[in-house]
Parts: sequence; C-alpha cells; structure tokens
Amino acid sequence: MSADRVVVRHEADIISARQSARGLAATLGFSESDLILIATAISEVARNMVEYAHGGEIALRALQEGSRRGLEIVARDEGPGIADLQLAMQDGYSTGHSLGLGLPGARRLMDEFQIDSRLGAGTTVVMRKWVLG
Amino acid sequence: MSADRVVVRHEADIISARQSARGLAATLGFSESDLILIATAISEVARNMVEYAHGGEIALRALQEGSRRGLEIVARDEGPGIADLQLAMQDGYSTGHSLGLGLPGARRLMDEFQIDSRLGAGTTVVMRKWVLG
Amino acid sequence: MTPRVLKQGQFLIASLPDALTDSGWRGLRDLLMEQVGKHRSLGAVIDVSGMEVMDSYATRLLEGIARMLSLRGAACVVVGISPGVAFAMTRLGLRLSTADTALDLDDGLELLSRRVREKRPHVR
Amino acid sequence: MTPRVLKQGQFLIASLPDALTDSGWRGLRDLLMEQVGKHRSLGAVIDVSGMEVMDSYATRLLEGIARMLSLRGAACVVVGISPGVAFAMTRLGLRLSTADTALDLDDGLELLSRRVREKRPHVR
Ligand SMILES: Nc1ncnc2c1ncn2[C@@H]1O[C@H](COP(=O)(O)OP(=O)(O)O)[C@@H](O)[C@H]1O
Ligand SMILES: Nc1ncnc2c1ncn2[C@@H]1O[C@H](COP(=O)(O)OP(=O)(O)O)[C@@H](O)[C@H]1O
Repeated sequence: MSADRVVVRHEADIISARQSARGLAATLGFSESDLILIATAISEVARNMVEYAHGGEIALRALQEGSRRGLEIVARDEGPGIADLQLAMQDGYSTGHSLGLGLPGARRLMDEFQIDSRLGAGTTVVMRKWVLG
Repeated sequence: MSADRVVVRHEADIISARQSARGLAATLGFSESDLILIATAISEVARNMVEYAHGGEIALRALQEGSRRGLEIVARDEGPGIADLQLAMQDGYSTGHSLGLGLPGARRLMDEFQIDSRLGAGTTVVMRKWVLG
Repeated sequence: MTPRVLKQGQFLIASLPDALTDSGWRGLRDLLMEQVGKHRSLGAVIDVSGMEVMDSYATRLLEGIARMLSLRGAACVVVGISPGVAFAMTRLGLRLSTADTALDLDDGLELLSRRVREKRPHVR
Repeated sequence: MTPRVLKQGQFLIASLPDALTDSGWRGLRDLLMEQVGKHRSLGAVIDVSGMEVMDSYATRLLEGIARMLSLRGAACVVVGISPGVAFAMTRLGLRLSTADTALDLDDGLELLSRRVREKRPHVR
C-alpha cells in the first residue's frame, strides 16, 4: 500500500486519518519519533478541516526521489477558505477557541509545508516528510 | 594575516567561519567581549547561508582608517535572495523554523551593517566593527 | 476507547486510551469532577502514556481539566509523556502550564503527596 | 566535540563542547531524554561555559530541550553563560524563558535542589 485516501468529516475521522498516515509511514521506514511527528501534524490539519471547513479529504502518498523515500500528505477541503494566510500561519492566531498553533506547528513538524487557500473555494495543505538517510 | 576567505556550505563551515573571524579579529586588538559579538554575528549570517541559500562565501578583511582599526565581513551567496528585506530585518520574522533574530540581531552586534539582496540572484551582507580607541 | 478513572486512597488515577474524541474528553472531565467531589480526592494523576499523540487540541483540553480540578481544590499531575511525544509537543509550540508533570504513575503519585502535604501540612 | 552527560545523585549534568552541530544537539537531546527516563532524574544542569557563542540557533535548541525535559517532569538549569556571551545574547534579543539559569555548576545544582524541594518538600 503506497497511497491512501481518507474522507475527514467527523471527529472520529481525525483518528482514522492519523492511523492511516502512521501505517503508511511505518512501511516507508520512518523512525518512531518521526511517526509521532507525522501523526501530530496530520491531526492538526484534519481537525481544522472538521472545525472550520465541514470536512474534506486527505490523500497520502509514498514518495521516492532517487534513493530518498518520503511521505506526502495532501489535505484538501472546499470550506470557506482563509482570508489572511499570513495571519493564519502565525503562532497563536485562531478564529476559534483554540491555541492557534495548528498550522504553524504542522509546518514545524514536517520538512515541507505549502498552504493554498481561496475564499469561498477551499483550502489545500501539502506536507512532506523525508526518511532520514 | 589581514584577510581570509571561508567557503560556507555545510553546517561545520559555520564553526570554521566563526573561528577564522575570531582569529583575525584577535590580531587586530579587539577586546574579548567584542570577539564574542563578532563571532556571534558571523554565526548568524553563516547559518542563514547554509539554511536558505545552499551556502556561499565569507570574506574577512582588516580595515585601517587613520589610526582606527577594524574588521570587515562580507558574506555573499547566490541563493534565492530575499523578497522583502524590510520584513526580513524585523525581529521575529522567519520563513524557517527559527527565531527570526539573525539579521536584525547581527545588525545590533556590529557597528555597521548593510544588506543587499536580489530575487533569484543572491544576498550580500557587509558588516564592520571597529576597535574601540 | 473511554478513559478509566480509579480511586487510590486520597487520589484519582485516570488512564487515557490511545485516542480520545471530543465526547471522550468531555466524559473524562465530567467523570473526574464527579469523582473528586464524591471521594473528596485531593488530587488526580492523568496518565497519557497510552496516547498516540498530544496535539494542540488534546493539550488544551488537558489544561482545561487541570484548571477545573484546581478550582475544586485538587492538584493534577500529568504523567507518561514519552520522549517522542514531548519532542512533537515542543515542535508544535505546546507546553503544559497549569498541570504539573512527572515521569510515570509512581512519580506522579509521589508528587501529588508532596503537593498535598505542602498545602495541608497536617494531612498524612 | 560531543556533549557528555553524567549522573550526579538525582540529577544529570551535561557539559557542552565549544561548538555543537545539528547532530550534536540532537545527540544531546536524545541522551538527556533517555537518561532522565533511565535514572528517574528530577532535573538536569546544562553547562554551556565551554561554548564559544550562544547564537539564536543554539538558544532555540536549548529552550527546546528544557521544554522537553519539563514535559517529562524534570527541571532544567542552564549554567556558565559568561558575561561576554550574556552581553551578545542580549544584543541579539535572545533570552531563556523556559530554562532557569545559574552562575555555575554549584549554583545550578543548588537551584535544582531548591526547585525539587519546592515541588517535593521532603526530598533532600
Ligand atoms: N481548513 C481550513 N479552512 C478554513 N479556515 C481554516 C482552515 N484551517 C485553518 N483555518 C483558519 O486558520 C486559523 C489558524 O489555524 P491554526 O493555526 O490551525 O489554529 P487553530 O486551529 O487553533 O485555530 C483558524 O483559526 C481558522 O480561522
Ligand atoms: N542568505 C539568505 N538567503 C535567502 N534568504 C535569507 C537569507 N538570510 C536570511 N534570509 C531570509 O530572511 C529571514 C530572516 O532571517 P533572520 O533574521 O536571520 O531569521 P532566521 O534565520 O531565524 O529565519 C529568513 O527567515 C529568510 O527567509
């Protein structure tokens, strides 16, 4: 299994998404410590989908670049989008009641992080992590 | 030895650059306290080169202006450049995972500080410090 | 997947499962508050060693529970944060400011006893 | 150039070399987290007196280690910041917010004992 797709609509789906990612990442040879980082990052992004976007979909994919292996997580939703991305990426900024560490924190947990959002159209987060050679 | 040149590509080169600068500065009569300021400034700038610009080169040069002696550090890279210099010079601004104090901090550590950057072409930082008369 | 809360002497011990949903957290909170009142417990150890991750959501709810317990006069110690989870929490920018921490259940119970002795010198 | 970690009673003492690379920092972090678990240490003193500079990178990693230790229930004190290094850190705009600081190893161990006593009054 080198790719997976998880619909995230309800809270319980956050746990499924986390476990799918963990499972796929484990087969790629990530360390236990990296598995926790990946599971935590996906947890943050999946919760945002449930919390702010009425759900969405997370696609998981194994990456191979030369001898380098990695995991790609693409979280896509068709929610309201984010008005000010720069603000949303700041530590402590939240329009909800939460800590505002999800997006900036996920960026710190992964090796690569891109976010794209359009008001009224949705939000896509792409995250990658590479197995330490 | 009144000039020196250090290629900074890998992390270990940051330490070499620091030690070269410290060595040259010591011969110029800087106080121990100033040597630490210089070593810290070069450490910040060298790390940026490794972190953001795939490396670069640091040129060190003794300065003499009348009876005044000083040290010039020119850090040049051909990395991606900095899009918004004013932003990059602000305390706390970082596009990486770090504290965003490197550039503004280095400016405070040295007597003179100039930065020049062109997108797609690279970044040059020139810093000077003078021996206290 | 529901948390268990046990009474041990003057303390409560809550063991969390690998993952908790919102209603699971609410259940834990209500259970702890109820049991603290019923047994007049002086503190609670919350063991998170079974939890897969401690994300910002879990941390916020845990802090909330610790704060509520403290308003009821009960101390709270979180135990069992593994090195890997501690690393991820730190990267995220999370810390526990309301709850105390200790390595494991034993250390947690010992810490609670100290806390209680500090607060009420005559209690054994 | 690798950090050493020694056990002294209930505490750990880490002595840093003049400079640490990324992997050196990672080694220090993993070693401290491992030893805290193994010896059930209540705290760690990190001696940076050998370090040439404390730049923003080193400071950030040191803070991360202190935060991780605290999540495992262990206090952390940084000692040996020379006047010159303290001056440079201040100019840079750096401060240590998570870790306590003390002048030297002796003071650091004393501070740790005090911290632990605060937390656990009867522990010597
Ligand atoms: N998928 C999303 N759709 C719409 N808005 C989002 C989404 N993800 C995040 N946001 C917005 O960005 C803000 C910051 O997100 P985050 O850093 O994860 O903090 P938190 O989730 O604690 O609010 C949120 O408060 C919300 O306004
Ligand atoms: N040599 C460089 N090449 C490209 N970008 C740079 C360079 N130096 C600094 N930057 C940019 O400027 C930002 C601020 O730099 P700095 O103040 O040193 O903080 P930090 O290094 O902690 O990110 C960096 O995050 C990076 O985006």
